[in-house]
Formats: sequence, C-alpha cells, structure tokens
Amino acid sequence: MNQQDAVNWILSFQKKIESSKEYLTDLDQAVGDGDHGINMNRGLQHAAGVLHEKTFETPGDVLKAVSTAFISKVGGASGPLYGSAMLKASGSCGGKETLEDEDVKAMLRAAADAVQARGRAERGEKTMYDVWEAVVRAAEEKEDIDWQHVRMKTAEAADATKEMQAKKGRAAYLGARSIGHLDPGSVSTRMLIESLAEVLESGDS
Amino acid sequence: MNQQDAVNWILSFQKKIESSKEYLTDLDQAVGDGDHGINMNRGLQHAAGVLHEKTFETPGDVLKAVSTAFISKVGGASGPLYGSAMLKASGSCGGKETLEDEDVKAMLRAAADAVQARGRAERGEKTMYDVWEAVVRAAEEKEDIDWQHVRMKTAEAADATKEMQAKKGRAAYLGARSIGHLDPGSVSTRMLIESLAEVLESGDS
Amino acid sequence: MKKLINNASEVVNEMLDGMVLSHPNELRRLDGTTVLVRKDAPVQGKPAIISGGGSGHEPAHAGFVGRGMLDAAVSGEVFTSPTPDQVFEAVKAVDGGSGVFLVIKNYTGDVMNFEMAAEMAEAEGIDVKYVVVNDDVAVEDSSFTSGRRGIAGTVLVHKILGAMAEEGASLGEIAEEAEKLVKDIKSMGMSLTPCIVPEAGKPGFTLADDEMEIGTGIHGEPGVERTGLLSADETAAALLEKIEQDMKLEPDMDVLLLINGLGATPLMEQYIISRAVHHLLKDKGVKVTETIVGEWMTSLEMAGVSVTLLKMNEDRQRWIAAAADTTAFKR
Amino acid sequence: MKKLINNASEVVNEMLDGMVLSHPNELRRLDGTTVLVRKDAPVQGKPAIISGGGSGHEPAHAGFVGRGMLDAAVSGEVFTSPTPDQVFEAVKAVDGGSGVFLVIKNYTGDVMNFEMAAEMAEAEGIDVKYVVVNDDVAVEDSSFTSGRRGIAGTVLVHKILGAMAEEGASLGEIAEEAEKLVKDIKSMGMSLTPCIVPEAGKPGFTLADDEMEIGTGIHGEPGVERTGLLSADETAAALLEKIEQDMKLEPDMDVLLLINGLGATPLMEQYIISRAVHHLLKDKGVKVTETIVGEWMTSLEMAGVSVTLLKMNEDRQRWIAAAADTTAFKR
Ligand SMILES: Nc1ncnc2c1ncn2[C@@H]1O[C@H](COP(=O)(O)OP(=O)(O)O)[C@@H](O)[C@H]1O
Ligand SMILES: Nc1ncnc2c1ncn2[C@@H]1O[C@H](COP(=O)(O)OP(=O)(O)O)[C@@H](O)[C@H]1O
Ligand SMILES: [Mg+2]
Ligand SMILES: [Mg+2]
Ligand SMILES: [Mg+2]
Ligand SMILES: [Mg+2]
Repeated sequence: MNQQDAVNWILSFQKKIESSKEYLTDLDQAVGDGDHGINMNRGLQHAAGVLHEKTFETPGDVLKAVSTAFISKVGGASGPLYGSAMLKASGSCGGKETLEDEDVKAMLRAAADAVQARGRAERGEKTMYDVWEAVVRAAEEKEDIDWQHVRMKTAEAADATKEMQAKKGRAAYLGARSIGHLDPGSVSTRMLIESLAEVLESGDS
Repeated sequence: MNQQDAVNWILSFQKKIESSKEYLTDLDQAVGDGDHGINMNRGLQHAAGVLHEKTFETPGDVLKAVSTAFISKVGGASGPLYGSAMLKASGSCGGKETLEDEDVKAMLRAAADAVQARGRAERGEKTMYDVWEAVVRAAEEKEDIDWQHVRMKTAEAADATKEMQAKKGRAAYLGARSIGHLDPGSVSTRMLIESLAEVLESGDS
Repeated sequence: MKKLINNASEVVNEMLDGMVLSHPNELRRLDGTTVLVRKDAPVQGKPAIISGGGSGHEPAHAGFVGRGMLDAAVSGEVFTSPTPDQVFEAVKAVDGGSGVFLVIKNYTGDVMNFEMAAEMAEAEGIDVKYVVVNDDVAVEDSSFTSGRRGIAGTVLVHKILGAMAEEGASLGEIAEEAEKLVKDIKSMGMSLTPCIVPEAGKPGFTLADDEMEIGTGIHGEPGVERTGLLSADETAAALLEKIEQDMKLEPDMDVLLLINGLGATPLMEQYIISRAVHHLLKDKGVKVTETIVGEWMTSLEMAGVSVTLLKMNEDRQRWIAAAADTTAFKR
Repeated sequence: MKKLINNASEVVNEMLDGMVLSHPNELRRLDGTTVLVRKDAPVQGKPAIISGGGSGHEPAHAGFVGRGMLDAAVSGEVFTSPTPDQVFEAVKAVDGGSGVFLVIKNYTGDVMNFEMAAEMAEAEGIDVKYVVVNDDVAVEDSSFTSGRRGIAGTVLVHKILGAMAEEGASLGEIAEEAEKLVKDIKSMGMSLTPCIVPEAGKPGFTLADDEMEIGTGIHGEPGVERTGLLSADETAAALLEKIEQDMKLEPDMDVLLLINGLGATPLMEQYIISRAVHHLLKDKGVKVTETIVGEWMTSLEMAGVSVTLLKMNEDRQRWIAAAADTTAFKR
C-alpha cells in the first residue's frame, strides 16, 4: 500500500458514503439522532478536497490529513472516533512509503485500539468497535491478508450489531428498543474496510 | 308571548346550538378563529341552567337573565352582541306579562339596534346584523307577524352572507378570502329566530 | 389532537393555577376570576396598566404581569375575549387611586368587552382610559371595516406604558403617549402550520407541505394570502415590504425590531429571520437600536413568526431599557 | 420539511450571525468559529464557564452567554457535538487567568470532543476542569453503558456555576460543587411529536395520533417507551415517578422545579404540567422553593416537556437567585 493506494482508499470510501448518506441517516434515525450520514459525508467531503489539493509522500501523511478533517469538521461521536482511528493508523505507518501486509495489520490494529480507547468501548456493545475488532481478527488470521475473508467477517460483524442491545453511544438510551436495528457507525466502518479491500485486492492482482 | 314562551324559546335555541356546535365551529374556522359554536354553547348552557333553576314573572325577566349569561360567560364578539341584544330586548318588554305582536316587533327591533350599536355594524358587512336587520323588516311587513315569511327572510339573509366580503369581525381580516363562506354569527342568529318562530307559531295554533 | 391537557374546557383555569403555583411571590389570582395581578397590587400612587384577551397567546398576557409592565392580566377562554365583569374585577383590584389604563387589542370582541368594563368602572367612579392596539399591517386599514388586528407589537405597548407608570407618568400622559405609540408600531406575520384550539379539537385551516400563509394573525385564523414555501430571507423581505407600505423607512431612522415566534418555530429560525431583517434594514440605512427575539405573543402551537418595527426616540429608548420584572420578560 | 431557513447546511452559521446582529452589545462571535462569547470576554479574575454541544437546543447554549452564566458557548451542527478545535478556541478566548470550566452533557460525542479540547488546552498550559451532566433518569444508570444523557438540568448547572464564578469561587471550588450538583439534578422528558433535523429533512421517528413517547431526549431520538396518550396529570405523575426512583422525595425537602418545553409545546401546557407537579410534590410534603417554566433546552420543534428537580440548600438558593444577564435568562 503506497500513498496513492491510501488516497484511493479514502476517495472510494467518500463515494460510498456520499451515495449512502440517506441510508446511514435512516439507520441513525432508528436508534440515534439521524445525522450519521450527514456527519460522515461532511468529514469526507472535506477530506477529499484536501486529498485532491495537496500531494503526499506516504500513506501515513494521507491518513494524517484525513484524521484532521474528521477531528476538525465532523464533531459528534464519529468525528473523534474516525479521527482518532486515522490519527493512530497514521502514526503506526510512520514514515514508510509502502506498507506490507504486516504494516497494514498493524495499522488496522492501531485504528481499532484508538476507537476502543476513545469510545471506551468493548466488544458486543453495538458500536463500530465491534466491526473494527472483527476486522483485526480476520486480517491477522493469515500471514498474507485474505481480503475476501476480511470482507466476509466485516460484513458479519456489522450485521451482527442488528440483534445486539446497545451499551454505548446514543442507541444505548433506547435500551431494549435498540435491538433489531443495525448500528450506523458499524455500517459506515464496514464501507471503510470494503474500500480498503477493493484498493488492496486490485493492487495485488 | 308569555314568560313560559320566552323560556321555551331560549331552551329550544340552546338545543339547536348544542347540536350544531361543531357545524358553527367549522364555519368559524373557515373565516374566524373556530370558537363560535363553543362560545354560544357555553353561554346557552349557562342560560339554560339559570332558566331551569329560577322562576320568572315576565318575558323581560327571562331575557334579562339570558343577557347576563351571555355577557358574563361568553366573551368574544358573540358574548357582548347577544348579551346586548337580549338586554335591550328585555328592556323593550318592560314589565309586561304577555307580549302582543306589536311588542314582539319592538323587542326584535331593540335587539337589532343593540347589535348594530355594539358592533358598529351596517347592513352588508357579513355579520349577524345582516340577519337581525332582515328579521325586523320581515316581522314588520304585516300587522300580525307572518312567521313563515320571517323564517324565509331570515334564512335568505343568513345564506346571503356567503357571497359577501366581510367588513367587520374577524372575517374582515381575510379580505376577499372571506367570500364564499357563511358568517357563523348569522347562522346562529337564524337559529335563534327559528326557535322564536317555532314557539310563537305553536302558541298561535 | 395531541396536547398536554386534562380537560379541554379547563385549560385556562388550570394554566392560571399553574402560574400562581409556579410564581407565588410574583402573582396572585383574584378569587373566582381569570385575573392575575401583581402580588403587591394595588400599587399606590401610579396608574395601573391592565391587558388581556383570549388565552392561547402565552406568555401574553399574564407573563407580563409585574413591576415595570402590567398590574393585571385578564384571560378569556382560548382565543376568546374575556367578559366585561372579569375585566371590571381586574380594574377594581389594581386601582391604586391614580386611575387604570387598559391595553386592548383591536378585535371586535376585545373592544366590546373591554369597553363595557370601562363603562362599568366609570359608573363606580374609577378613572379609566384605554388604547386599542392595531399594529398588524396584513389587513388594509379602512374606516369602513373593523380595521387592523392587534398582535405582537402589543407587548411593546405593555413595556413602554408600564415603564412610564413606574416613572411617575399620570394616566393622561400615558394615554397621550399610547395614542402616538400605536401609530408607530407595525407588525406583519406568517405561518407554516395551523394550531388547534383545545375545545375545537382540530386545526383551524390546513396547509399543504409546500404552502405557507402570509398575513396570519394570532388566533389560528387563515392568513391574507397563501403562497408557496419561501426561504427565510424571502419571508423576511415579504414581511418587511408589507410593513414598509405603512411605515416609511428612512436612512438614520431608529427602530426597535421585535421578532416574535408563534409557538412552534425554533428560536434558531427566529434568529435566521432576525438576521435577514437586520441585513435588509442595514441596506436602507435604518438603525436598529434594540432587537428582541422570542415567543411573546403566540398562537398556541402554530409555526410561524411576525416581525414588528417600532419607531424609536430618546424617551422610548429609556422606557424600553427600564427595569421590568415579570415572569416572562425581565430587564 | 417546513422551516424558516435558507439553506439546511447554513442554519447554524446564520443563526449565530442573527444572534450577534440582534445582541451586538452582549455577544461577540470569534472569527471563523461557531463560538459566541460575552462581549467583554475574557473577564479577568474569575474562572470562565463554557458550555456547548449540538445546535437545535436553543436558547441552549448561546442564549445563556452573559454575566452570571456562561462566558462562551460552542455550537456544533444540529444535534452534533462541536469539534475539539472549536472548543479550544473558546477556551483560549475566555480564559482570564483563573482557569476555564467546561460543562459537558453526557453524550459520547460531546464527552470525546470536549475532552480532546481539554487535552489541547492543558498542553498550552491553560487550567481546565469539567463536569459531565447526566440528569436524564429515563435511561438506567450503569457503569457498563455510556450512562445517562444530559438534558434540561444542564441549564441549572450553568446558572449555579456562573453565579459561583461571579461570586469569587475558584476553579477548584466550582469543580467540587459541580460534582455534587450533577448528582442532585434529575430530569425526565416525554414527547408528543418528533422533530426534523434540517439536513435530514424528515422526522426522526413517527408517532400515531394516539401515541406518545416517554423518556425522550433532546435530539429527536425515540423515547424509552411508547404509550397511549396520557392526560397532563398522568404525564406529570409518570415523569415524577421515574425521577423518584432516583431521588428520594422526603417531607420538608427543598427542591427547585424546572419545567422545560421541547420546542412546540405551548406555555399554557407547560403551566398545566407545572400545576400537576406542584400538586404531587405538595402531597409528598416536598417544598418547591423556586419554579422555572419555559423553553430552555429544546429539541427543535418537538412537542413535549421535561420535568427537572434540583435538591436545594442555602448556597444553591443564593446562586439561583443571583443576578444573571443573558439574552435568554435574566435575573
Ligand atoms: N462509545 C463509543 N465507542 C465506539 N463507538 C461509538 C461510541 N459511541 C458511538 N459510537 C459510534 O458512533 C456512531 C454514531 O455516530 P454519529 O451519529 O455520527 O454521532 P452522534 O451519535 O454524536 O450523533 C454509532 O453508530 C456508533 O457506531
Ligand atoms: N362588529 C360586529 N358587528 C356585528 N356582528 C359582529 C361583529 N363582529 C363580529 N360579529 C359577529 O360575531 C360572530 C363571531 O362570533 P364569535 O366567533 O363567537 O366571536 P370571536 O369573533 O370573538 O371569536 C361573527 O360571525 C359575526 O356574526
Ligand atoms: Mg448520530
Ligand atoms: Mg370566533
Ligand atoms: Mg374568538
Ligand atoms: Mg449527532
């Protein structure tokens, strides 16, 4: 994964979010305050602008810029969560120009840890951390990351939030009424991972 | 017309209003604030209560009590208008125990004048005065009041308010938009006169 | 009908009870009436100011009872003028020997009922004067009609006359300023949704999702004109334009701007309207010396706003700035 | 969607503009931010109090900026916590050398963004402390969840900490009282209708004509429970009962009662609820030393109310009564 892959990753994510803005908002209306699609789209619009304007040396630089966009333009829960994830991911990349699968795994773990730390989240609490945790486990299963497998596990983890009762985030206020609805942040995180898989799979082939 | 006729008049009116409460409210919603049925019903409930409780010597006494109910329990435009009409009608009856047709005509004129004075209303302004004015004219046409004729003219006058543009009362605020709707106060006044006609016609027969 | 009430015919009574329970040191209810007075009424040595009208306009009018504004407020049923005997009770309770001034909004019902009360008071030897507020420019003014309604601008009349009374003005001086004042206050309103009178149980009119009413009053009545949905800036321009037909807006003129929410319009939107009006007035060189934004004279849960301009001068500046201590408006 | 706005993505910006245009002598906007500060900020020699959160709760929070309450308010997008850099700008602008205190409502987003700002400020050597308000008893409290939301009771925290700061309390004393205070404030809300986030363009949930939500927050989120329509008295009892599970109501206890309208509930209905709560508290022998009724922390145009009780003592009595001069709350 080089800096161009990193840029493509985020731009692909941005397009997914843009076209799913209403869907994410609907999900967030069911269990939250109905702004997740709006929040994510605002941050990614800004990030995409920065990625188009500036040039970057390393994947770490790219993720640093994306992190800033999230932290300074999004707010809400997803701003600091995605922002911290990207910041720590960037830190884990260090100054490397190209990331090997080992580095990608470390990057994903750094992001997942950041989400957990920022959100004080545990597995099974119906938050995006559930997806992050599954992603890291799936990526680490094989020495060469099996993206097909990661995708499947990511999808499973996102879908699994549906039957959970939320313990963190706004959905927790609904108590048992949160059961039966997908967690919006988990669905957007799944999109982030799908974009990464697309970019790195195609890089492999 | 004796005191019992006067009581029957008002009790009949009360029943008409009670069963037309929603209709009058609908009419008032179209051109006013939607409370004419409620206002009239409140006043007449109270008046009926007083008429059932107390005994009266003369028609004038009855109308005095009704006037007090309107003035002290209704408010809005219809309270002082009906209240003043009844008060002046009562005054015109004086202490007479029985009213001849001449007296009834004078009573109707006193009521019409009171409405005109209180409301500073003129004919054609789409208010209950339009009906009162027609009632007085129709009653005075023959020496013995022709109640069938009075009824017809009353109905005509009330219906005619539909095509008028209001100049007084809340409907006037609608300007040309008031055209095409019956004036609620004119419709309730028509009911008052119908009740009177019923009582006095049957008294004749 | 979705309302937090117990019984549609008891809403006024229970609201007044609630106000007195909530503000026992400020307000007192005259037994058996719908009149709320200042706890310390009658205040000796100053004319008393009374206002009132139908209920459903809260905080108007009882919310403005207190030092620096009203001595009493008389509440009728929802959107129904109070009866003369209620107004008369208020007059008797607050007269401190310097006379009583009635602030009446120009509705047939209010005018008739308050006039009857004034006649009753005069018969008892109480000095009563009154003004009829008719700030709503939505309706054409004409001597052949009942004229214009009194709407949100009435609150400014309360404020100014209340301040004058505290300052030592006589009943005559108050009456004189009141006449000038009502000529210098112009308002224009609009609505996005109707409201429901509790006893009626259904909305006064219906509006499609892409329609609004311009020139709405404060009684759930339809407006003067129905249009498509306008933006906040367009709405502000439409309201101001109508006001301008009546009040010449000249450079270096001083005005007070009152933005009034009708009940369900978020303060956020009221400030967006205020912003637009400020920009428009600035373009004309008109100086806004004071802006008041909020819900002062509502129409139950109607969504909408009105814009009011008051021509200012030095005296009015002082009266507006003077201390006021009421439950809904404090200075 | 019927709103008096120009552009859904500009509502916060235009609202803040409107506030400054309307109150130029009271408020100042930090250039390029969504922060409003007291005109005279930074005030030397007293700790500064900052609050903020998503917009759509007006008058909270910017309406409480002024002497005796907040030194600054930071506004995020509608129902979205502001970003850490905005909060940090506010901290820098109001720090008068005695430190800065942040009032945070307990939402994941608010807590994370404000904490990040506090970290940034500390890195610059500014003394920052904060409290997380979690007055909403609708949700079960548990150390395994994000805990309870902060809702209308937050306004009382602004009032009391603001008064303490004016009175000369140190940052440490403020932080100490704040911790006690939030344990003594309990709120419970309900709604009759949902609201529409401008950018979402449609309501957050739907309710049938005969349904209401109990335990609603202030973000258009569904409540904890859906019931049939209750009367005002029943609603008050349901809310108070839930509060009582958390705050023992004993004879001779002193409380402040705050009735908060969520945006579209007429003041009339708020007072009918207040009446009901007063009756219930009286039956329990609890003394209401102060009642505050109105729209303080709204949820755009949602219809509904919340009831808040605050345990009172002599100090709090004084702090609540202390002078406050903000655009939305004056004492
Ligand atoms: N404490 C937390 N830890 C991890 N993720 C969280 C936490 N709280 C919320 N989230 C995630 O954030 C998402 C909501 O984001 P968003 O709607 O943008 O913010 P907000 O809840 O402030 O409106 C949730 O769907 C959930 O995945
Ligand atoms: N100036 C007036 N003169 C005569 N009748 C009037 C006048 N103003 C209003 N009315 C009558 O009063 C009726 C409205 O009564 P009502 O709805 O009870 O009072 P309000 O208008 O105060 O709500 C109108 O339909 C009209 O007939
Ligand atoms: Mg959300
Ligand atoms: Mg009417
Ligand atoms: Mg009426
Ligand atoms: Mg949010």
